[in-house]
Amino acid sequence: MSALSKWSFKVSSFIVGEDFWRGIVAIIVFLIFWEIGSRSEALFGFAFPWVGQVPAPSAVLKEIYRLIQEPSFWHSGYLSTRRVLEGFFAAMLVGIPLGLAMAVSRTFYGITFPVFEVLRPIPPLAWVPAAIIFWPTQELSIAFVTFLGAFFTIVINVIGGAQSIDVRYFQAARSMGSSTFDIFRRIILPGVLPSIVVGATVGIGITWAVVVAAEMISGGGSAGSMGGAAGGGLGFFIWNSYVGGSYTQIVAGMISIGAAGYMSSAILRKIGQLLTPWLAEG
Amino acid sequence: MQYQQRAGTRVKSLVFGALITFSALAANPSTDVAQAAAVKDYGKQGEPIELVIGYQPYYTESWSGVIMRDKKFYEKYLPKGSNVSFQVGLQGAIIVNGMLAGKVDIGYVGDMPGIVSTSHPDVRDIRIVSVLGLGYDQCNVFLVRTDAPTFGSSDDALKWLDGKTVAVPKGSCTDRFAQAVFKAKSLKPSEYLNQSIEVITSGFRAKKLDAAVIWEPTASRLVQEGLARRVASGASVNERDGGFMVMPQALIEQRPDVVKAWLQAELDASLFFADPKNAMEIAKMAVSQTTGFQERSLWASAFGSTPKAAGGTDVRIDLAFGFTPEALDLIKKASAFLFEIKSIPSEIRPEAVQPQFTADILKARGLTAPIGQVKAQPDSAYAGN
Amino acid sequence: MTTQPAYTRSSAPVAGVAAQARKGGVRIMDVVKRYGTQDAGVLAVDHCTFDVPAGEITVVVGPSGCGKTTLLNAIAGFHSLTSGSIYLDNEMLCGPGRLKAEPGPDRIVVFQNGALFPWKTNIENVAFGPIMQGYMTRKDALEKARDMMADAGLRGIENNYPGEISSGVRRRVEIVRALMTDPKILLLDEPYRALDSLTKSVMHEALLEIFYKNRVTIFFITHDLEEAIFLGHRVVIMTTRPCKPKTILDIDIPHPRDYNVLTTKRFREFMDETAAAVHEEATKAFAAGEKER
Amino acid sequence: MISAPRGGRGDDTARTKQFEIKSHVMSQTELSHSRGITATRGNTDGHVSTLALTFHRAALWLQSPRPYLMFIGFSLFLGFWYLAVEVWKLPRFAEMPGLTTVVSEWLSKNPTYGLSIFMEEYYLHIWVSTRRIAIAFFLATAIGVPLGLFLGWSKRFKQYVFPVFELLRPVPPLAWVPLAIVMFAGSETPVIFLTFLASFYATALNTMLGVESIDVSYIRAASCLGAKRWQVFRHVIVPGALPFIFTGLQISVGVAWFSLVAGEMVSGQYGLGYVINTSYTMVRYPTIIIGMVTLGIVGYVTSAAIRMLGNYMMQWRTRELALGEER
Repeated sequence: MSALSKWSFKVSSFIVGEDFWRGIVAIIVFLIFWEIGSRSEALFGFAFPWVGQVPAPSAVLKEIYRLIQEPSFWHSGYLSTRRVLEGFFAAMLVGIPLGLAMAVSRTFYGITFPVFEVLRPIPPLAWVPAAIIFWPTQELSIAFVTFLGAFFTIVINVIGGAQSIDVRYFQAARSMGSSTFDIFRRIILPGVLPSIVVGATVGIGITWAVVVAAEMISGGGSAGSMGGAAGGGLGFFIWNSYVGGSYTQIVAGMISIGAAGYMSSAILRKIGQLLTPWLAEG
Repeated sequence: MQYQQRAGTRVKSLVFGALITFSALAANPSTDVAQAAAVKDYGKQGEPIELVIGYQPYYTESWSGVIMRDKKFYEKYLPKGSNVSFQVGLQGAIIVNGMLAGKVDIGYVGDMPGIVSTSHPDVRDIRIVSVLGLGYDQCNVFLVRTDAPTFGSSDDALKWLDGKTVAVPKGSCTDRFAQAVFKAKSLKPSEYLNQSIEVITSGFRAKKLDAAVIWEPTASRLVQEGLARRVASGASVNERDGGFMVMPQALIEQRPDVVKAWLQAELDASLFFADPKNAMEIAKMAVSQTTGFQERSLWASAFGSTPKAAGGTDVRIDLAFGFTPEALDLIKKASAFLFEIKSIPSEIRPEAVQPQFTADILKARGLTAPIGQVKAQPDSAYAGN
Repeated sequence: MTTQPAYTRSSAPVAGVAAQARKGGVRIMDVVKRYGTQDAGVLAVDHCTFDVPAGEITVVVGPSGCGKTTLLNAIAGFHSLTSGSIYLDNEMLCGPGRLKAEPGPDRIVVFQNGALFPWKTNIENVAFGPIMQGYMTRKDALEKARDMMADAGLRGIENNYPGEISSGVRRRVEIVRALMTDPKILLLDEPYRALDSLTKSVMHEALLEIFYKNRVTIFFITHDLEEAIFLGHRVVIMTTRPCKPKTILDIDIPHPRDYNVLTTKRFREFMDETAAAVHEEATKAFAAGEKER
Repeated sequence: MISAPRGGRGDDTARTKQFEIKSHVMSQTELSHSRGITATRGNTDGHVSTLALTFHRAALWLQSPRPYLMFIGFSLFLGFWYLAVEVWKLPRFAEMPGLTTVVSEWLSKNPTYGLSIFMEEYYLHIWVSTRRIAIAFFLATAIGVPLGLFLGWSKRFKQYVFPVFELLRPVPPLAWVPLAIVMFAGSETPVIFLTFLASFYATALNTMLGVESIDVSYIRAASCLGAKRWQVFRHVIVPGALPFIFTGLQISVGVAWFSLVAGEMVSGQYGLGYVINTSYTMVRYPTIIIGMVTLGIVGYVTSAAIRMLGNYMMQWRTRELALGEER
């Protein structure tokens, strides 16, 4: 079957399949419950617990529609995305070689892994104050915190990937007289690639979570910002709407971050599939 | 087992090597590298200078900074070609952190952050060079939720706080004041939360806070927006508050000309602040440099009047500029208290206060500290809509 | 001397093997199985008909991916049929009206790469069946399990976990687990596929020993012709996908068999006779690039 | 000499196949070898107790070069920190608190900023943070595991519930901070909600993956042996998914700490996140580092506790992996 028809076969079965319809029904029910819940004060006189305070989806949709036309909203989105990418690529640039070095040489692993393991449990956000002191500009401190978010995950996955390469591949390669570099390029890199992709997809998800919080805390929260609204970014946008008291904007901000995070993971998964065709045998 | 022995020997040599290099380096630290890094180089006297000013438009007592930024008085005194950039701090402590990290050169801060900044000479030697203003209800304003009971006097209000949730931005002048009042009146709030002025604002809006101790203009904003009620201030317990200007010793030593120039401009700004007819213009300046504040609440924070029962005062700010006895007394008392609650590692250093600059300038211009006062004006005086 | 076993299963008293009524006979009649929709689907079994005589070992041989496992799954009740019917002791397992049989303790499957529960000790695995069906208390079931394992020469590893013993030993524990519920028929899906030939020969003898002791019907799937002829009373050689019986041979080598059967003239004749047929199907399957279904 | 390092288990790597029974052929001798281990322990019931196993592994660890390498690693790291800040005073490092100041503050009887291991307040912060983690983690497990089991077990349930679950999951838990403060009364519940949310996603998802990773032949074998649907659920699905559930729990504890810190930083009275944040605004630099290191240690201890609980609950896997390690 040609790729196209194979693809159409997959999609058509998805559309007509019951999964799709049941999913739609579930989401509609959820939205209705949310609408009623947040309007409960007006409809039933008493506010439902929790959901009572949350703005109704209809109001949020109106808000999103308004925000989309505002360039400042897209600017915040751009700022956050740039910080995510900066932190993420730095984490890949540093994390992958470090992970590979750890996987390849036992001594290096023995020296660096214990220190790495002690620093790993410290949540990236605990670094925000120290980062603000250490790094000259606020931009760098947020990028540093997002870097930490992805760095640990990527290194762990690279090590895991390298360890799971079957030792027979090494023996086979060595028996065919390949040099250390050949082994590295022919065996270790392709072998580790799938887990690099996994680490990257998980990592970018974490960077999104971290950038939002870092912007909130350093941009607006008690750690305070040098230069007031210069913080910018979606996290700061949500913080500002919170401080300004417009809760619909908060939810709109949350949804946009969710969408952005989802898209970046999806893009990475796609790139991952392209990089490792031998895995995706359908 | 062959692997174990070979790796063992290799490892032992590594450990040995690391120890040698480690001790060699630690033994003879290269001093010249050590010195240069900690002290910032501000250039020779008379040269144009780059200055970063950390100021607080959200702190009325230090509004001389707002006026400086708007009116640019400093351009008259600083060497030609100098470049000054202003950075907003939401809280004095953030400016102090910026100064300790060498990213900010001059700071407009409240009493607690001011004193705390002088207490880290090991990181960076910072000194207090001028008194922006003293007051009773500028930095220390008690606010309670709107649906709290109506109190006969400030004392009843303070007693009500026992067992309630009180929020305060930790490390600010309100933190020192609140802890001093709680100790003096032996009050024990159920929760003493550390929240920024923004979280406190939203806390009152979401009706989650019983009370907060906050500084102007946020106090006036919360009252004007009907989110909270003002019940007491420093005046109710005769506890003074103050705003100070702080500078690194490196700047004072290397560029006394710049320090004098900036303080000359600061004097002009304070005099401008003291003149009641400038009230509306100053309120407009504050609006342009803040977000989320209406002009009326900014005006009220400096020039508005509040009934005595709620801790109101006639003289809202004493623009001291120089180190008046009251200012020195405030610094001494506050630093003793801060040392007691372990906020600063030791009593304030005598050299932390540098009164001679303001004294010389005042003598040169035939003025005496305090150089003016910001008096409360009747609400009718507010000319805005 | 082991104590006289206190357990007796109420419905079928353990009588002498010979006098036992022959049970476990399976009749597969015109079975068709198609996966997926009508036009784009894959036909796995195409009008397959043959009998599995009760009390005997029937071995089905065929190239990989030809649909023999589908047949086994249909008997066990894991998959439904498209058409045709299967009878167990003249009772319809599945057929028109009921296309999917109900899995039950009368037909126990021994899977290709083993299905001992790794989180239960070996003895808990063996005693699993009776405990689940509830006709035995836990104590009695464990006691019977201990005895049956002892019979099969598996003493001493009762409290180990499956992960701690060799896969050959694991396979024997799995067969003992299957026999615990006194099934009518044992369905073995290439059980010795992952073993090296040395262990395989040990396994063959153990299986025959168990078979002679319990006389349970065995339906055995493999792609190893030698194993089929050595074990089977009857060997059914399947065509490539969609599979249906190509030739059915009754191996008249007398039981009980042991290893020197492999070198007898009669065994050689059977090998020559079937090798050509199996080889032909294997190349067809290879050409079609079949992947293990 | 290139060799794939053995051991060094990156336990919460996102490896998809959580456990594979190594279907290698163990000859008869190895059977006795495994009995050999039990013989040396001499415990009666014949299998290897976990305690004995850990001692055994510790002994192995000491003989190998790893402890010395670890010593080098830490001395290099701490050495650089000490040199960079206090001796060389490198540009950006000069303002950071030095190693000696932090350690002396941390271990001093009368710390300048009121927080050291001798101060009662220090343990109060740890206790408050851990209590919040415990509550959130318990709730996430109590709700996440059953939900994950049902999501994996019944197709219909998954078709209805999973889309909504996936709709909410991309929103990072920390984006909920402002909404949580508004939705929940008091200052304690929002923080717990945030921590709960993060670990709930991880637990539910990994449990579901666990159920889906169970080899279908186990389910078929059980139904063959006469187990009814709920018996299959209890005897196959739950134990089979256990390794994944525990991976999920470990990830969820890490993520819980992650969002707890954010919750505490925004508004709070106690807790390690609060300590780190107020030490910043009150310019108590050594206390910031103390807060961070304590957070690291407590975080590490909690996930190690989960790992140990997992190993204990899954005896069969510990022994099997131990045998694998021996080879």
